Order: sequence, then structure tokens, then C-alpha cells
Amino acid sequence: MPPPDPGSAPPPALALHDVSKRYGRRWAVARLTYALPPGRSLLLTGHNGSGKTTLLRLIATALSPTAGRVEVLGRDAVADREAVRRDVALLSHASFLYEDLTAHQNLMVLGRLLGVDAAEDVTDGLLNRVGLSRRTDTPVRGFSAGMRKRLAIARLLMKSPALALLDEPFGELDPAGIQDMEGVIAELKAGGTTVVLATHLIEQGLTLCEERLHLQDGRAVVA
Amino acid sequence: MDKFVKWGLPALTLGLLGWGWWLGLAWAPPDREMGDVQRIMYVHVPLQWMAMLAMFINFVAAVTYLMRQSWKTDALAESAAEVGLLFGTLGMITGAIWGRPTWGVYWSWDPRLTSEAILLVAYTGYLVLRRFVEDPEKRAVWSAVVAIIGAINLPIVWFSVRWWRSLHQTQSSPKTVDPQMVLPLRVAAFGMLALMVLFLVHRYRIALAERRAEVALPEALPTDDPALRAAQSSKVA
Amino acid sequence: MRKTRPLSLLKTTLVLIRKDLLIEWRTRARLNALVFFAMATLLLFSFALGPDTKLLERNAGGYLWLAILFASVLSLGESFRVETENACLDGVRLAPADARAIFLSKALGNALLLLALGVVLVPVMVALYGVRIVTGFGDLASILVLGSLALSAPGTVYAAISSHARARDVLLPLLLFPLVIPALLSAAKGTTLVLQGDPMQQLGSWQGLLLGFNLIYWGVGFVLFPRVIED
Amino acid sequence: MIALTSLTSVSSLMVLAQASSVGSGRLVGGWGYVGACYGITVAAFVLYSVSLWARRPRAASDSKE
Repeated sequence: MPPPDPGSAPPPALALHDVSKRYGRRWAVARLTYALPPGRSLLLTGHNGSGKTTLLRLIATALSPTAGRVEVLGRDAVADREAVRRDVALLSHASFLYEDLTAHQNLMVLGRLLGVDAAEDVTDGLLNRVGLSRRTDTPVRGFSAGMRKRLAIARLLMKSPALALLDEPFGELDPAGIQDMEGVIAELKAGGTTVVLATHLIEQGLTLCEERLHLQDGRAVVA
Repeated sequence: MDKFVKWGLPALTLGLLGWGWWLGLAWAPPDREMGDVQRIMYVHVPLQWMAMLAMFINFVAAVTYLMRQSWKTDALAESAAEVGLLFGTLGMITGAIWGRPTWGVYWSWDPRLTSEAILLVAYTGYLVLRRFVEDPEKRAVWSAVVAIIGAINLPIVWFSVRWWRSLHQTQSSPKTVDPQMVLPLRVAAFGMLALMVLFLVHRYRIALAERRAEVALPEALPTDDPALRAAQSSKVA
Repeated sequence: MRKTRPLSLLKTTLVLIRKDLLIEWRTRARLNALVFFAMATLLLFSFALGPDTKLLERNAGGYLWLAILFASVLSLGESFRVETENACLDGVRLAPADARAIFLSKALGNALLLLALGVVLVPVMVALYGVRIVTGFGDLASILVLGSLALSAPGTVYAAISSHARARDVLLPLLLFPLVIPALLSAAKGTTLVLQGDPMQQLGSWQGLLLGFNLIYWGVGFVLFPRVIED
Repeated sequence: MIALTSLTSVSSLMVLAQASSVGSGRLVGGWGYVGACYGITVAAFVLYSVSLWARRPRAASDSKE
């Protein structure tokens, strides 16, 4: 991909060019073409197994497409993998958390990997933000599902990504947690982050996102 | 091509192997020291050569796969490993039987036999790994990595075992090469080569068919896109 | 936006090693169990062979390295089990951390662990088998360091592979054992020479073989590991 | 032609296997070892051929190559 020249309009935060991903004989994502207009956020809907998670993992470069091209901010997700990874953060079903480390240590590992300045202060601030400031020194093994979700979102915020991919962020959260999560997402958007949100809670999603893409058997369906 | 594999190759195999073994068993003179037992050479040595060749094919296919993914090289690597394992095991068994009258024991920790035994265990591991990974793509990549590492290991094993043995005594296997032994060995080796190719071709077809059953091959992108279908049907109408 | 700067390969490796050692420290009960497992292995060799002290003395080096090898299978498997639990390996590589840095950190961390295990086991071996360290501690240390490194580099690649396969507990030793035979052989021979004296100056060639093994497999692992963990 | 050669050689092989007491040279005899080697090898090849035949691809792609 040639880099976008600086004079022209900004590249879409996310562009899919005929993207397919195969697992064995099954096409989890099949010939998906889509471009997200700049400054907008995307709501992904669809039943279980419709390809939402696979699509998010493709965008996050956790998977490579079998065919087609994923572009994030104008950069190819395979050829320019390293740079795309710096811009993208994924909140996935798997929490990416080390069970044997504390909340604080988990965030510090990521902070150091990213080369975050003053990682200690940032970590404390983030733990405070997600309401875990009283449990910072408890190993994750003792956390409830909701607390893991909060810590995972703190992990995502540590990266302050240009594109945030949220896979079922409201799952396993109590009503207060859902409200907090909505606040976090609104904050991310206010800070200039593009959000791609996959959720069953279509109502919440529609208030947060301007665009919508409905998936069925890995294909886009006009909603 | 298909006809050759089906009829020509088996006939060639039987002919060459039969001729070579007849030469080896009846025509060639017995060895000066080992007598008739030496006739094992005409089956043992070609087996070893073909095992090496098959393992080499496996290595090349694995490297090729990592450079450019294709189900064909993956299938070839799998077939070569299995056929190589068969030839290698037989080579080792015949070697051990040969060792009995020559050295008085079946197993002498001769560097060649020992290295081969290690190699065979490594390739058994390779085939077991292939069984235990369900995702065909991951299986192909991982087994290619294992094949490459295993092939690199072979010379290291060879040197280390030879060193390790040389501290005790050097095992020299007497090989007085009579010109009349060369011909049967050559013919038998070509026969064995034909047989290996025959096995390889058939095993490769099986492997490729298995891959076909497991994956929609990459060339076959899904085409039943509703939008596309609609466009086509409108064109027809 | 928060200020971040990309780390060098070395820096990333150090961060990851620090994380792995922190996890080992926080789960030190597991670590203790590993040490006792290795000690029990040493002890069992002496039971299996009966009270023939001559035999034990002569083969002490081999038994030491067999104990380390068995323990290494457990520790290698464990070091990747930690990473697969919540898909942490995905989290690390998407952070992003260079896959080669992940290899280096895992392999170095495991080598460090095996080295520590070796240091603990040597006095146990001396006591159990009645051997003496003849040629000096420097030689023994070099064999321990080279041997641990030699087990952990290919071990890391294979542990990464088998951690995602079915029957991983069987698969790892099946893949690893034939591969590390040269390393095991030279480490055991080298240790035996250290314990029984080296009149014919053979120690150097075994050290050389170990060094060569290390160079090859650290190189191969460095190149191939990214293919193993990236999709 | 080739088939004919193979036929004669197979039959001569069988005859040879029976006349196993003919030995010369320093290490006398040992035809048993020779027979075992050739026998095991041929048996394994036959078994493997059978296994290949049993696993043969049955789909339509059989005729494609």
C-alpha cells in the first residue's frame, strides 16, 4: 500500500476490501467489503457465530485474512502489521490478563511494553478510572467476571488507541458496570478514538455508534 | 501420467527389484569375510538410501511450504515423512538383523543405527503432531517447523553419537566392494527408488484428498454472495 | 493521546523476561514442586540401580541431566500454559511485542530456571552419589549454563507448538527428547568428565559441541518462532 | 517384457530362499538372516500397499489427476 499523501482527505479509520477468513471448510467471514467514514463509529450486530469476533480479530491483526485486505487508517493490516498494532486495541472475550499477577502488575507489564512514560502514575489513574483502585494488589485469579472486564478495559485504555475494537463489552457487567462502560466509550469517542462495537445490546449500541453493519454467516446484510 | 503410475511404475518396480535381488542373491559372489550374510546389503542399503531421500524430500517440502503456502507441498511433506518412516524402519530392522551374525548382537550402538533410531523417533513425533492438530493451516505450519528443526538435527546427532562412541571403540563395518556387488546394488537401489516413488505418489494423492475434505481450497472463494447472486439473476432475466 | 515510544528488541525481551520471572516468583509453590520433582528423580535413580555406589558414581552426570531434562519438560509446558490461559500470548503480541522478543524472553527465562535448578541439584547429586568435583567449578558452571541454554531454545519452540495441540503433555516430550539427544549427550559427558577428571582433555570438544548446538538452535528458533505464533 | 522379467525373477527368488544351506566364504551359512531381511521387507511393503489401497481417495477427484 502506498502511504496516503498528506494533501488528500484522511483515510478511513477502517476499510475492508473483499475480506474472507476460512476455518477449515467454513468461511467465518466471506467477501466483506466496507469502509467506515471518518469520524464515525461502527456497530457490529449479528447472531452468535455470524463472524463478528472473527472480523474484530482480523482488524486487530490477531488473524490474517485468507483473502482480501484489511486497512486501518490507510495501512495494510498484514504488510504493516507492527504499525497497525500500535493504533488498534482489542477488548476480547479472552481477557489477556495473567491470572497470577495483580491488577497493577498486569497493567504495568503492558505499560512497559508500550514504553508509556510514567507508567506507574498512568496505571494508578486507570485503575481509579475503572473503579478497581481498592483491589490493585489482588491477583486476577481472585477477580469476578465483572472485575476482569473492568481491568481489561483499563488495559485497552492504557494503549489509548486510534481504533478501539470492543467485543461484547457489556457482557458480564452489572447495570452500574454497563453505565460505566458507556461512559468509557463516550470518553474514547470524545478523545478522537474510532470505536467498533460488537454487541447484542442493540439499543445501547445504537446510541453510541453512528454506523451499523449487520453480519449473517460472515456476510454483510443491509440493515 | 496416470497410466504410467498405475501400470508402468509397479511393473518397473517389480522388474528392477526382482532383477536386482536375483543378482544379489544368486549371481553375486559371497563376501570374503561375511559370506552369504553380506547379501543383506542389497536390501538394507537401498532401504537406507531411500529413507534418506524421502526425509530429504520432506525437508525440502517443509521449507517450500514456509516460503509459499500450498496444500500440495504440505501433502508432499506428510507423504514423504510416512514413506520415509517405513523405509527407515525397515532399514533399521534389516541393519539390526545383519548386525547379529556380524557383530554377534542385534544392537551395537553403531553411530549409523543409533542416529537413525533417533531420526525415526523424531519423525514419529512429526506424524503424531500432525494427528493432534485439527486446524489444517496451523498443522501445516507447525509440522513444517518441526520437520526443518528435525532435519537440521540429523548431522548434529550423527556427529555427537560418533564422538560418544569413539570414546569406547570404533566400529568399522567391513565393506569390501567387489565389482560384482556393485551391479546388483545399483539395480536394487533403482528398484527401491521406483517403489518409493510409487508409494509417494499414492500417499500424496491420499493426503491431498484429505486436505480437500478438510478445507475449501484457497482458490475456491465463496461465491454465493447474496448481492452477487441478485446481480447475476437479474442479468439472466 | 498518551506518549509511548517503540522499544528495541532487547528492551522488549527484558520487559517480558521480567514479567515471566515475576509470574514464577508469585507462583513459587509450583517452582518448589519442580525442584522436589527433580530431586526425587535423582533419588529414584539410586533406588532403581540398587546400592551399587560405583555405578552411581560413574553415571552421576547422566542422571543429573536426565533429571534436568524431565523437569524441563514440565517447566516449558508450564511457561506456555500461563500464556494460553486467557490468550495472554495474543495480548502480548498485539501489544505489540516482536514475536522474536517473545522467543528470546521465553527461552532465556526457561534457561535461567533450568540453570537455577541445576545449581540446586548439584549438591544433592554430590551427596547422594558420593562424587567429587575434580576439574573445578568453572568447568561445571560452563556445562550447566551451556546445557540449560541448549535445552531451552528448541524446547521453547516445541512448547509453543504443543501448547495449542491436543495431548500436549505427551507431545512435548515426544518432539523434544529425540531433538535434544546431542545436547543431553554432551552435557552428561561433560559433567562426567568434570566429576571424574579429564586426563585426555576431552571436555573442550564437548563444550564445543554444546556451543554449536546452542548457536544453531537459538538461530533457528529466532527465525522460525514468529511463524509458529503468528497467524 | 518387464512383467516377464519380474515373473521369472520372483520365481527364482523363491527357489533361492528354499536352497538356503548353500554357503561359502568365511562366515558359513546365515541364509536364515538373509531370508528374514528380505521376508520382513517384502511383507512390510505388501502391508503398506494394502494400507494405501484401503485409504485410497474415494471422491470424484480420483480420476482428476
